[in-house]
Amino acid sequence: MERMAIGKAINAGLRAAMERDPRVLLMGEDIGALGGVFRVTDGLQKDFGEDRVLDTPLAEAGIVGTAIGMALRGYRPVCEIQFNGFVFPAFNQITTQLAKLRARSRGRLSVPVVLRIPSGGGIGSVEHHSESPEALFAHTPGLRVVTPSSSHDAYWMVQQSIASADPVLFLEPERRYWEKGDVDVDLAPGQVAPLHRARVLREGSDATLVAYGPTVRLALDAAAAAAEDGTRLEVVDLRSISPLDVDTVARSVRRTGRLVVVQEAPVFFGAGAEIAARIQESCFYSLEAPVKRVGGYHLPYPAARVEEHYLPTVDRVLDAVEQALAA
Amino acid sequence: MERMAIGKAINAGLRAAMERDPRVLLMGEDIGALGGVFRVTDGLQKDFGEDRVLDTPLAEAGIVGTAIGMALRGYRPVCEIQFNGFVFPAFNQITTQLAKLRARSRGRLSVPVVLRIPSGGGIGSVEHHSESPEALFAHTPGLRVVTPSSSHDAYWMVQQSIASADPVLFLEPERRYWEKGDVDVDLAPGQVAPLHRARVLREGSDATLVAYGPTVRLALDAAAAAAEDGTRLEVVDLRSISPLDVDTVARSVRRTGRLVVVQEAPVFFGAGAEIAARIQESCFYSLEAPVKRVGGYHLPYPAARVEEHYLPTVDRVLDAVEQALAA
Amino acid sequence: MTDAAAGPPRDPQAPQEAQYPQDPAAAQPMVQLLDRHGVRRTHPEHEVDLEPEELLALLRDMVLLRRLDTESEALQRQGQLGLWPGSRGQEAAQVGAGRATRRQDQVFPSYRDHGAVLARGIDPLHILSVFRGVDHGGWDPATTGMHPYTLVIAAQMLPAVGYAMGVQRDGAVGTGDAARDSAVITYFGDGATSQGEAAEALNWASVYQAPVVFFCQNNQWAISEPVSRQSPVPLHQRAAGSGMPAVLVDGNDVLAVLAVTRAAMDRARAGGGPTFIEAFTYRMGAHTTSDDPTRYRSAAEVDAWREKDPIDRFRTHLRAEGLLDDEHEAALAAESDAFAERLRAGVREIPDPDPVSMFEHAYAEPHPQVLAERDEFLAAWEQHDEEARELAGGAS
Amino acid sequence: MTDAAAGPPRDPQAPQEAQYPQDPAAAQPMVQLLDRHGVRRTHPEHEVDLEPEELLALLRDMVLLRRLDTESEALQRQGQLGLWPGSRGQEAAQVGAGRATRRQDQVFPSYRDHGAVLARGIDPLHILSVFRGVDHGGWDPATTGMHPYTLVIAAQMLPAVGYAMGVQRDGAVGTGDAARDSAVITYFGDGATSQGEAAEALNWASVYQAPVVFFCQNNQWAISEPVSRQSPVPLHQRAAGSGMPAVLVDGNDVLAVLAVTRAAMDRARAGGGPTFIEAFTYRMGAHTTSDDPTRYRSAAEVDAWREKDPIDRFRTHLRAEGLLDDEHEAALAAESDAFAERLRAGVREIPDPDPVSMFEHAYAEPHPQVLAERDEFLAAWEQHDEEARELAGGAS
Ligand SMILES: Cc1ncc(C[n+]2csc(CCOP(=O)(O)OP(=O)(O)O)c2C)c(N)n1
Ligand SMILES: Cc1ncc(C[n+]2csc(CCOP(=O)(O)OP(=O)(O)O)c2C)c(N)n1
Ligand SMILES: [Mg+2]
Ligand SMILES: [Mg+2]
Repeated sequence: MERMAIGKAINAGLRAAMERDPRVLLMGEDIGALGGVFRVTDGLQKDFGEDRVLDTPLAEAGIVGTAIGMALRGYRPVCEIQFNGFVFPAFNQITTQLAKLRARSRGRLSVPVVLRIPSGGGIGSVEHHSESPEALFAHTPGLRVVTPSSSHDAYWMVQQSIASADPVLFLEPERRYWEKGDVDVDLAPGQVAPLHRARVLREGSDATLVAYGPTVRLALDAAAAAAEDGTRLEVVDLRSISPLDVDTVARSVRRTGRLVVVQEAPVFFGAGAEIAARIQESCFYSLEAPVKRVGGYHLPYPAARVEEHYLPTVDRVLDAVEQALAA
Repeated sequence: MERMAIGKAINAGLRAAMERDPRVLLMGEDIGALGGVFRVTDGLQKDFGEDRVLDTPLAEAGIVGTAIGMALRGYRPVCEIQFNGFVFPAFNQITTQLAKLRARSRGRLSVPVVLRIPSGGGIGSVEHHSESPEALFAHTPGLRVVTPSSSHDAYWMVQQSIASADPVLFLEPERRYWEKGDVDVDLAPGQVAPLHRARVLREGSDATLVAYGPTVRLALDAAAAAAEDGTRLEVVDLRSISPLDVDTVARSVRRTGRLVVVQEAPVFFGAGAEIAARIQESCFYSLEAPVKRVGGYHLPYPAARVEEHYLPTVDRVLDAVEQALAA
Repeated sequence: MTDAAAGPPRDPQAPQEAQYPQDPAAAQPMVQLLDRHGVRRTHPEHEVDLEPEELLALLRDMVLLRRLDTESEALQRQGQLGLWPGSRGQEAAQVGAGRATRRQDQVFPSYRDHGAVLARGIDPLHILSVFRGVDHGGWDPATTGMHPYTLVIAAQMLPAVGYAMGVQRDGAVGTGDAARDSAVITYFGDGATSQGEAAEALNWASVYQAPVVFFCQNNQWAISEPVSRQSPVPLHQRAAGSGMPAVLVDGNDVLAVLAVTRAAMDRARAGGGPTFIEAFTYRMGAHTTSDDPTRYRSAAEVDAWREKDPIDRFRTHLRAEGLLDDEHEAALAAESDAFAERLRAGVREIPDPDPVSMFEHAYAEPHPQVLAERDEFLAAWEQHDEEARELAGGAS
Repeated sequence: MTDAAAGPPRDPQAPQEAQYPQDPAAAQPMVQLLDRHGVRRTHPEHEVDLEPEELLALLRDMVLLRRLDTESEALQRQGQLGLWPGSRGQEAAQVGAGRATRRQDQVFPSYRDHGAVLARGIDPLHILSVFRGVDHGGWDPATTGMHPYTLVIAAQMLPAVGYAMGVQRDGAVGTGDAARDSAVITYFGDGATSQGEAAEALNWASVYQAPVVFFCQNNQWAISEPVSRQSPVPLHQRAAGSGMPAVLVDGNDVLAVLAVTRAAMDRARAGGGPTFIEAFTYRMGAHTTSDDPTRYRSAAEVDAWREKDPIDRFRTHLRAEGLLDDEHEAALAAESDAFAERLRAGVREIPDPDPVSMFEHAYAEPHPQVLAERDEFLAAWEQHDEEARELAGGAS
């Protein structure tokens, strides 16, 4: 068991993957000497050399496009997109090439590329640094989308993503990089939870909170606050957005009868919509209240001095829970 | 009242807008002498000149990016993206610039750009020509997303989109370009239905079908087929994806108690999810069955010879209706 | 023979003068080994020295490629294909470049590069299966060294560069071992050079000195737009923006294209880095069978280029050199007829895909939502199939 | 005086020779009007002839710009700003180019171009409000002719070209009326030149001959990456890919930058089309206050560039010309102190935005989902505010 921050855990996971498999290489802007703007790749270029940790030209389409080519040649590139708002220049390569090459070639081509993207807000940053683009990728067939919420998951999920034969969007909860947690680094492969399995982090019987990435901590905080008032909330960490582990959520909702989904992305057309649509279908007769969604508003992410009003808060989560309980 | 095909109606709408306002100009690949690959801009360069109907270099980021600049200078550019699968090179300009400039400047900048995109499949085409990207744009705050399903709407909605001070994604139902319908060209502005209002196309009491763009015809066909078996389906044409006219849908569902959403885009994270999430919330006590979704599968759009199995069909819609009625 | 040291012989009516009027001074002289009348010229830098059989093989490749085009257009008209993007006029460019690759090289084509596909020994029915709508991919990329066609303009270029960077990392450049040293070639059109991704690809290749050749077929048109709409300067100048060497070659001269491309591939394999080749040619047919070129270009222009037909030119040359006679022509015609017959018969036999197969390759590992959708699909399909059968049964 | 006809005087230690080692032959000579010791040189093509007050105004602009940088860094350390991207070292480039615009011109900056903002007469507190996190936009673009900062690298370039195409359509080029003829200038960095959109912008401008000047501040670094990571050739060569004229100018020489940019803007206004300018300069500070440049560059490098400080150089020149004396320096120092004091006081007074204002500008026309969300937000806010007040009341 080792204690480390989420950012460090990703670093350790990358290192482990690179040690295990010489085909793993890292690409991105400023990931070499600087170690990335969040220092997630700190020390890796020093140890693995410039041929495996590439500081690339400033061009995201270039990063993803050439990573695809390297993957076709047998490499396993892990790309860092510096911030969530800067993935869009690569969108064409992601949607028309990365996501489709396997289907297009009837399974004869594999493009095991991982795109690491710091995601979500809450760090008081300037524009384009605080967005949550997961729904765009989840709606794109051919991609997988995952996001860890703890150091342990960060360490293992990045390795599982690299091991996946499919392209994986690995969203890193930006404002949690520095949160520390225990990592069981000594697990055997079979002992690690499957990459796409949701996890019940706290049990409760009154309502279910579903969260992922940066909102998991928020959901846990809300559950702790609710417990003080005697309300027992169950907290599910999705971990994977595509695929969605609907079964784990449905099992919980069948017991609690109530569901609140918490996300940072705008609610409109976001992950909460898909979850609500599936749960109202699979749990139609168990639901005692409509599924509630708490998340960002349908607005471009606002300036830092108002972001606390944009992001979901414990208060907003508890309001939704209250509404669900009142129904 | 004039009878024309949907493609022709858009052409006539563009012409009317250009005649009315000299700031309206068209940009795109092959829209001049060729009149566009679907001939939607046929004859317009001849009549309005190359300064107002621009054949552009082959670069979608360039089209949208320069259209933004023209809009900032006071023009009203209407861009044609040649096919749905080719909008992705422009994604960065659309999401980080077009959608945000108003918010970013606190309302001081307007970018009234219209992006016309032939959308959806069913024309037996090669790859990248049959996609339905509406959810990606609907999830992007700052954009509006509309799609006509009839000649009348095509004629008027394109003009309303051009008149909008906000950027509008105008999705044209590719496989309906040649479908003819009556256009009432003589309406006064106040007589035209608001751009973002859904419309009940057929009344019925047993269940509601919600569709938009290319699936409206399908929903009408399904309703006609169901009527033969005595099932009365109400058909709502959304017309607008962002914003969503949830009220019109909810009013219908409150009467019918059952809802099936029909779209061509993959169901996973698609428009049906958002509608289901909202309707299960606003009509929780009226719904007699879970909201059902019929649409594309979570697969890259397949080859032409299987697309009929990928796209929603009358059979699939009726199956969903049956399930809803059985619940 | 002209004096090689004096530079390439200039035909006063050579196309480059006619075609880059905007800035003739900026255009470099076009490499030609056959003038437009089929007369062999020498070139101080670019040469090929081929055996008679090799020369005849080039002719055969071009003839079959043209036949593929003719047959496919007909098949499209008969409804056997959904669409056909023709390569007529570009045979010398595609065959010349195609013949410059080795087994271990990798090719990233666009969607019109049928000559490049044939050069890899791939059954043309794989191409037809794509345009019949059976399949997005066609041939097996792993065993053929040929990436699937890419329809998104310029999107194949960055993957080509990345692949070349992988080749570098594998140590498969500059070893001096001809069976090991490898290069990548990517094909694209004049229109593609306007895409930002194309510029990124050139720049990356140049920054990393990747072993990749950029083969631009400037066929003068991007659907209805002339090349002047894409660029105010000759396209090979695009390469200057990232300091890459560039060559302008007569794309209707199969020998010159082969010479230039071979040299560039050799340079890449030796570790010398990337090269940009502009093959100056012409799309003699429509953009695709859906296109109507009479809307945007004159018959006079097409006629002028027909004079420069790459096959006629090469045939004249071979005749003049005494390498081609009527007997050989007859044999070639017979081969071409047999080839066409195989296409016609084969295309009808391409089985329609099993609908459920679409669920098989979106993901390598199971995706629960896809699996659930497949089950739903199968259930509905069986049910409706049964209904249909019953209906049919009832009617019979 | 050197002989103008013999070309620009070459300082043997001029930076271009030291900085483009990859391909010195490809680099064009760098335009300089002040050598690194502040000695005035003449240039056969690029000249300015300024009145003493104009020269002193340039010094003042540069001094205040540097002061803005120093104060803002301090304000960031004090928590008054969230982030600060400094412009230290780039004063000559930004002030020189900034002073080349006219009222009717339009500027599309990147995010470090504070000198360009000041040159438009914009209150620097607007810049601080962006980096304080109050606002994404700052100043009013409509009245200032200054687009908001763009943080997405290179994304401002295509809109700048489009704007220039609008200017063309308005007939505001080539009329000969100095108050009417307009041009656009867009600022971007060395790193930005790697983006595909940058290449598209250059090409479009060239195809449409739009009145736009591309002002590239090559400050040698894109965060931790040296310019050699972006391009194997000098950046002004990027323009060759679309046949645009390009000038390399000493970006630490305010007179040369002014001369070159003025000429380019004049050319654009006259209908002569676009120009690419590479201003060769250096980012003397960190990328932003979040950056740690010791991780990737040597103190020696920074020291070497400190020798070329653009303000020192210009000051030396003015002193040598007898235009600057101690009295004037004292007045300038006092002005700078007052400026700093205003910044310090002003930044604290920038009101925090009203949270509900975020709902106001996403759309021009009502969007029902946004309206509903605003109502929800307001209701919850009032409720929790009330709770908080009650809590506070109970506790007091
Ligand atoms: C990104 C993208 N935009 C638009 C299209 C539609 N389109 C197909 S072919 C074509 C013209 C291509 O011209 P060029 O690159 O010269 O190749 P050619 O067809 O002449 O071989 C266009 C615009 C596309 N396929 N991809
Ligand atoms: C599209 C995009 N990718 C990445 C970033 C992150 N980023 C911010 S500044 C920067 C370096 C920019 O370098 P340069 O263009 O030389 O400008 P400079 O900072 O030197 O002024 C990077 C990579 C970004 N802002 N936008
Ligand atoms: Mg072409
Ligand atoms: Mg820089």
